[in-house]
Amino acid sequence: MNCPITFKQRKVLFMEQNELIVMRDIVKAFPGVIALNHAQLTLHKGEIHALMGENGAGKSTIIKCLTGVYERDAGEVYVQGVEGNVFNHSTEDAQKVGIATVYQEVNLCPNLSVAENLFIGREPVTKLGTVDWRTMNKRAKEIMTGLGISIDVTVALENYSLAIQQMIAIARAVDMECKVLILDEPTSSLDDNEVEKLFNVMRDLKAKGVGIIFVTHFLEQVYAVCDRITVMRNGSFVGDYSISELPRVKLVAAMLGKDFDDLAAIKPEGNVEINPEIMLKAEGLSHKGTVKPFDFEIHKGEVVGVTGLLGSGRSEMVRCIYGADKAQTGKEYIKGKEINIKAPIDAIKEGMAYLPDDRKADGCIGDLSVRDNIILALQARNGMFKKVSRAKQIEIADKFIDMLQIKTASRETPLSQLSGGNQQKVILARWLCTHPDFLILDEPTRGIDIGTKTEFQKLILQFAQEGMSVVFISSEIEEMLRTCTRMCVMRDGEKVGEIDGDMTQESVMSAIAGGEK
Amino acid sequence: MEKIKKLTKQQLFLPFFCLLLVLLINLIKNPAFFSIGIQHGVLYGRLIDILNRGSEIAILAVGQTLVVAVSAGTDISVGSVMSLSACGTCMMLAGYGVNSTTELAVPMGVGILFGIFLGGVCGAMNGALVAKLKIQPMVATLILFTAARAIGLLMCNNQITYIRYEPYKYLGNFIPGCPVPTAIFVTIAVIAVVTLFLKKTALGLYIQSAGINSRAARISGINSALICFLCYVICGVCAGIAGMVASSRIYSADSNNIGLNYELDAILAVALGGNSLGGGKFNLAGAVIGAYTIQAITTTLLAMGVSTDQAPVVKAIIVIIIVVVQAPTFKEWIANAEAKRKALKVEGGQQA
Amino acid sequence: MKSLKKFSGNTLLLLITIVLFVVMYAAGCVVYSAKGFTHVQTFLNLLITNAGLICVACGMTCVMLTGGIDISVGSLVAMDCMILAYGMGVKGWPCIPLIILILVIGLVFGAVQGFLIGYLKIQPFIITMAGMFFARGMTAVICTDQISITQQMNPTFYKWANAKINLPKFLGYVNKKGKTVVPFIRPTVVIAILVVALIFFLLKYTKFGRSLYAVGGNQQSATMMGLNVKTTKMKAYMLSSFLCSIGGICYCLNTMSGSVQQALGFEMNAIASAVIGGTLLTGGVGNVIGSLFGVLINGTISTLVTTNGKLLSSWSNIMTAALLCFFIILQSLFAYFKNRNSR
Amino acid sequence: GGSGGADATAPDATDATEAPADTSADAGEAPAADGEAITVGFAQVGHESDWRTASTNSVKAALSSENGIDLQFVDCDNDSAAQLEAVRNFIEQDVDYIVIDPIVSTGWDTVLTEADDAGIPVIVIDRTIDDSDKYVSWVGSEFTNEGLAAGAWLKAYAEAKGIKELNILEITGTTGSSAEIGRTKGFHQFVDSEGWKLLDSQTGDFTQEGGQKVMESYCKSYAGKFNVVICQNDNEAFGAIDAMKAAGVSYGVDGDVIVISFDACTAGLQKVLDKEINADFQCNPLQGPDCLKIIQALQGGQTVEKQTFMEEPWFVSEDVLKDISYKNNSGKDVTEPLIVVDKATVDEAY
Ligand SMILES: Nc1ncnc2c1ncn2[C@@H]1O[C@H](COP(=O)(O)OP(=O)(O)OP(=O)(O)O)[C@@H](O)[C@H]1O
Ligand SMILES: Nc1ncnc2c1ncn2[C@@H]1O[C@H](COP(=O)(O)OP(=O)(O)OP(=O)(O)O)[C@@H](O)[C@H]1O
Ligand SMILES: [Mg+2]
Ligand SMILES: [Mg+2]
Repeated sequence: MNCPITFKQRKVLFMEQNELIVMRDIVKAFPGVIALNHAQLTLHKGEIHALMGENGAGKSTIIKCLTGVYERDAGEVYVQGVEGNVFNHSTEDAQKVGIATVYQEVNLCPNLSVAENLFIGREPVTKLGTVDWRTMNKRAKEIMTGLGISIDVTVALENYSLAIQQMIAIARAVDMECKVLILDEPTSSLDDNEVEKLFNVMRDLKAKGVGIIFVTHFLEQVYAVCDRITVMRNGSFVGDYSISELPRVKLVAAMLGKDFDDLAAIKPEGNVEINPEIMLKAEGLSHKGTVKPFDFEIHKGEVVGVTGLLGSGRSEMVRCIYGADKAQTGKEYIKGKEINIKAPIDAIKEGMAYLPDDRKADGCIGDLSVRDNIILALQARNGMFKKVSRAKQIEIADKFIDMLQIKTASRETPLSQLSGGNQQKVILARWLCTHPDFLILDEPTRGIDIGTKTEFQKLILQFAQEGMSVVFISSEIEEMLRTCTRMCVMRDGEKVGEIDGDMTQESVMSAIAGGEK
Repeated sequence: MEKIKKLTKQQLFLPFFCLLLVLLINLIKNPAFFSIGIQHGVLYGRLIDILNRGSEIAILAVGQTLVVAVSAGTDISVGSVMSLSACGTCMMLAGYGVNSTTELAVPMGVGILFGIFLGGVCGAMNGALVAKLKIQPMVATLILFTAARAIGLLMCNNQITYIRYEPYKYLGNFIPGCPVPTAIFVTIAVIAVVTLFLKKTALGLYIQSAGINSRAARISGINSALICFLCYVICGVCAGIAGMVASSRIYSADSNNIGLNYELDAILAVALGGNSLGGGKFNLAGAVIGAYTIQAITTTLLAMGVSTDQAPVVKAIIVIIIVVVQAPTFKEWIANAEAKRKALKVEGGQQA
Repeated sequence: MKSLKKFSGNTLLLLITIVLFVVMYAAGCVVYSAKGFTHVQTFLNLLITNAGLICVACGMTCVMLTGGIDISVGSLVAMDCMILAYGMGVKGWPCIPLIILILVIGLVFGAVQGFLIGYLKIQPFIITMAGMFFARGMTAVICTDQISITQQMNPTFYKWANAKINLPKFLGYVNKKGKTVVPFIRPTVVIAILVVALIFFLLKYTKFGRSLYAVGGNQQSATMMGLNVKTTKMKAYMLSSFLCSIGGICYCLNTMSGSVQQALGFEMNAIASAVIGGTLLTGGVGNVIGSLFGVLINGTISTLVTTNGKLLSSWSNIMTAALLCFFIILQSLFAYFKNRNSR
Repeated sequence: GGSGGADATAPDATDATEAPADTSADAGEAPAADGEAITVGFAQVGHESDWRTASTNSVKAALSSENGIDLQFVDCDNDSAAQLEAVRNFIEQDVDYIVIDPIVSTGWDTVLTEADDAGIPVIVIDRTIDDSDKYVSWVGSEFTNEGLAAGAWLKAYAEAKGIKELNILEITGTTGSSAEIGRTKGFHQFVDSEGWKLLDSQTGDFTQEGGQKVMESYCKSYAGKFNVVICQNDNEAFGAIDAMKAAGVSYGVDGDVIVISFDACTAGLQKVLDKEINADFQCNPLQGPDCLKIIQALQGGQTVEKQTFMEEPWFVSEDVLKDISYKNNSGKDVTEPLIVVDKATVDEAY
């Protein structure tokens, strides 16, 4: 009995007929953390399987262990049609056994064309064995049109926004003839429209018998498409439930390991009276090629949302205000004083802060420690010669790690080793520690788990109460409704209007879609 | 055991280990290598040679480390800039057109400052091209790589300019009464100043941020371009100082030969010190140790009488061994192989 | 606007390079028309002298596409030349086996470098620098003398080196001595052009070629998309060293000799050519046609300096650097304005 | 322009500026003959040393417009491929003569054939071309003879001084350069035939720093075991002297170690005068006047000598021997006078 099972004996274990993947007792340790502690996952044929858990629960890690990005330390993996315990040493191996994956961070090559990104590694070839560009471009066009996106597929990927890139990554995985499709937070940068398209694709594949693993932090989406749910917590397996046996509240409780009073209304009732003091005012600001001239105004202690369709220029608008892209026309005033913003540092000195939407490109300094990442903006504001003392750095870092519940092995861990959601928290901490008067949050809750998300929203309101002005961009209208007092609507790089007072899902939707004009 | 493990985890362990390895070879081959004596009131021995002769590379490596960290590229002009600075100084000291002098035309300090200033100017030019015009570092520095030496030669009127003035020899040799080669002090001073600057200001953090993700650094309020420019200027100044030392050793400006191929050694030193040439995090001490490792190899080969033309073969092999030993992947392989061996042992034991 | 966007990175830089080359050459023709700059042969000489460099630059481009660099090329060319010269000039061996030998050496040399870089993930600069030391040292180990391959020692090789492929007569001119000079090229030029064409094809139309771009674009992504990054890198270095061997043969056919001092600084020329031709050192962007023009531009700069004929020793270096500087800055300004417009 | 450059370097190029004065008498008619300046293309090695600069200046001064010549000068920066390119460029420029100082001695056949086809005579100076005879004339030094000279002198000197055992350390020049090859070859003939002990030989790359580094190492490895140091140029000798000084080795006329050097530039002769270098063998850089003579001869339709060896005196610091007889490289027995250096010799040097 105490004799361990040898490899040969293990081969004898049968998988059930409709099981596509069985992962058991998976262990994966990183220096300082045990990311997976005897985790398990079972995927059936023709099901959409949600993988749920807090930030840093180990969702991405278990997926990477399956697809060969990481090599597991222990555990067994069985894949239908492959004999024995499967060890994928590279993603190439995983593709060979029929696993296609969209990873959490967009993993495409920015220098290649859209078509190539879709087909690299499996390019259509001519009779001579050479790459058939014509067919490739044609098929790429078809695939993208099929997803409702009409773009020039011969243009380099870097010219497209994060959302489009996300869709391309999905399209690539979907187009592979696979048994198993893994989607790690594919929807985090998509708007509702795109999400619906994705769901349709997923349902089609499901009908064809493909098993799908779907990671998301949006509970609605889980209930919209999924059949089963595996919940993970702290790298361990909590349970494998069918969707019907696990209502929302229970799911959240399972994820967090404690009861959670769902999404209690966090916005104070009634209209908050607006502080008459104008914090920031922009007149005719514009950036050539992205945003047309717009006016903008925000009062002290106000939370203003910016909404619009994918690519409507929400990000560009706030970047312009912050000076991340230097505005070419227009004037900006802070507290009535005209300011001249040439670079972000000028904005920081005026008390602004900007949490960018493209975390990987604009936010993370991956190889630096969590501590360095947190104090970066504060240090930049202080200037090079006023170094924040080591003790102070540690104090600040510890404070925010605690306050935002950042899951990290230590404060000296490189940021790149944190899970996606925790990286986002670190970047937020970077801005909070500068005590800004005016905070711009572009998709701050992207990839953040449900518990923290609520905390986040509470935090935003708390800041507002303390007199901070906040601009808030989110793809989730609901989230904005819960926090904002007013909303700007963007369409095609133009500010087309503002909504205040009567803000409901419907009114916002119709404003975005541009029903009336 | 625990302590040893902890020691091996240290960042500097590997570069240091490699240096020791090279010295160990010497210990086995010829223990006399380590004899240090005092002759004519100065320290004398191969180890002193390594410290002394390694100064230029070490100083260059300091500047190069910063440049590599901030721009993920290398400054290949440092060798030429060394030569230019030396020529500039000698021209100032001797006066234009004079090819040998025993009297200085200007005070020595002025001449030396001028040389270092020239280095800074070259660094500024490289920096402007890289930081402002976003030209790839290697190409931007290729310009001065080609031109600096020639400009130096023009300054010296196409000749080797000799400064036969005793104090000028101090920098590269000995100050009377002091048994330690002056170059060692210069190196220590350069390293100390740069380290202090990095420690006392946030420059280190800025450099690393700009080097890892310059877009994110800019958004966080760091003027990436300025930091990049600054690093190139520092690198240029380091090259200028190294040029002074090299020039003082031969009390002349041999434009064609001062700093010849030093850029390669400087870059190699940075890498041997465990720094990634891809930019980002850096480790100054490692680079300095790397520099002395290279010099130790060179001195060893010379001591063993390996012909200078063929020495590169041995040098190449040693370098490969060092980097392979340092490579994380290699360490992983070894660890895996070990684990497998152990696992097999266990399994084998059970069957028996 | 849309059409401008289509000239993404690669194509636009290439276009700029070609236009600047034509302008520069035309300027040379105007200024130095009296000094034979307008002769067809002047242009062909550019190809003849740089045939080896063109091959090497093609290999360098492939390596740079993966985000790597290969600075061993110059020494490798020197070693190849030395092997050829020593084999033929001293030992009197036949040339075909020797050529095969150095091609194999190229592959093996590249494989070792590529293995260390791809599989052990050691920085390319360091490995190839070690390769550079090694090859240069080996050259000295083989022989420290200057060796030449003479007609007596190897008539076949001599014949190849001196073979002329004449162009039509009307392209020539009559010189002061009354002799008609018919423009010609050497077989090495044909080899170089073939190499460019082949590598162009390889990069554009084969899976391997495209994977070079992918690896250079984002190594992590390439891994996650299921490409075998390690092997791709290793192959890139093998290709580079192999092309280096071909370049070495061309170089040897041009110089007919071997010596330790040969091809010094060749790696810098190759890198500069590739970069001027629009290849990024960071990888993922580049093209061999660009590299070909890069070589021609470098060649033209040096021809301009040569043709001037009145420069003091040091001024020729300074002029070369100044022209290089001018060119690079112009190129970067164009790229800058293009980016600004399309953003 | 070219002439301005030559003027700027006047101070030490005394010989060079004299050169045109020597030849101007018979130079007058050549350009007058066809009324137009003769164009000459000169592909120089580079600018790596003072010696080279002297050589360049000498050619520039001789082939000047005063002598009816339009000189096209190219500095090839030690790149042999660039030199081939430069020669091809001269052919396209349709020059009347090409002068080459070949960086490498090999690989010239192809391009010389091209020049031949275009009817342009090629004159070679300084370094040699081994693999082709398609040039009309060569002017330069016989490096092997220089090596032999050093050997012959050392033999005679040791005999005169009664030194029994010679333990020699050699610092050679840049590997593969013809000077290095020739000097090594010549000197080693004596080492072998006389049974001298050559302790070590390393290259110092013709630089002062190189010489210094190698000597520093020698001083430790062979402390007290050597009594001759032969450096293949003056710069290396300066470095070696510094290193010996630092290591406390006594050298020169009054010391234990005999120092031999080549080149005999001003600074080198100064060291001979100071009795720090025992013997210095000149390597004459002033090929300009000879070059001019050849061109004028060819212009006048005369035939020229295939080889012209330049005069290269031997300088010593002690007056112990008058002259030395030896068998030179071409197998001829010759007797060379030894010149004891005085202030005037130093001032006249290049
Ligand atoms: N490469 C790595 N090195 C070290 N630790 C890592 C690495 N990758 C992940 N971790 C750690 O493993 C744990 C699990 O991370 P994982 O990315 O799997 O979380 P996740 O469930 O996907 O979270 P999120 O929802 O935020 O994406 C985290 O604590 C993280 O810090
Ligand atoms: N469907 C599309 N077709 C073509 N181009 C698009 C499309 N969607 C977005 N883009 C491009 O992407 C650019 C960037 O959009 P931007 O990031 O400003 O959008 P956003 O409103 O911030 O949306 P999100 O943050 O959700 O990506 C747009 O200027 C547009 O050129
Ligand atoms: Mg994740
Ligand atoms: Mg956005």
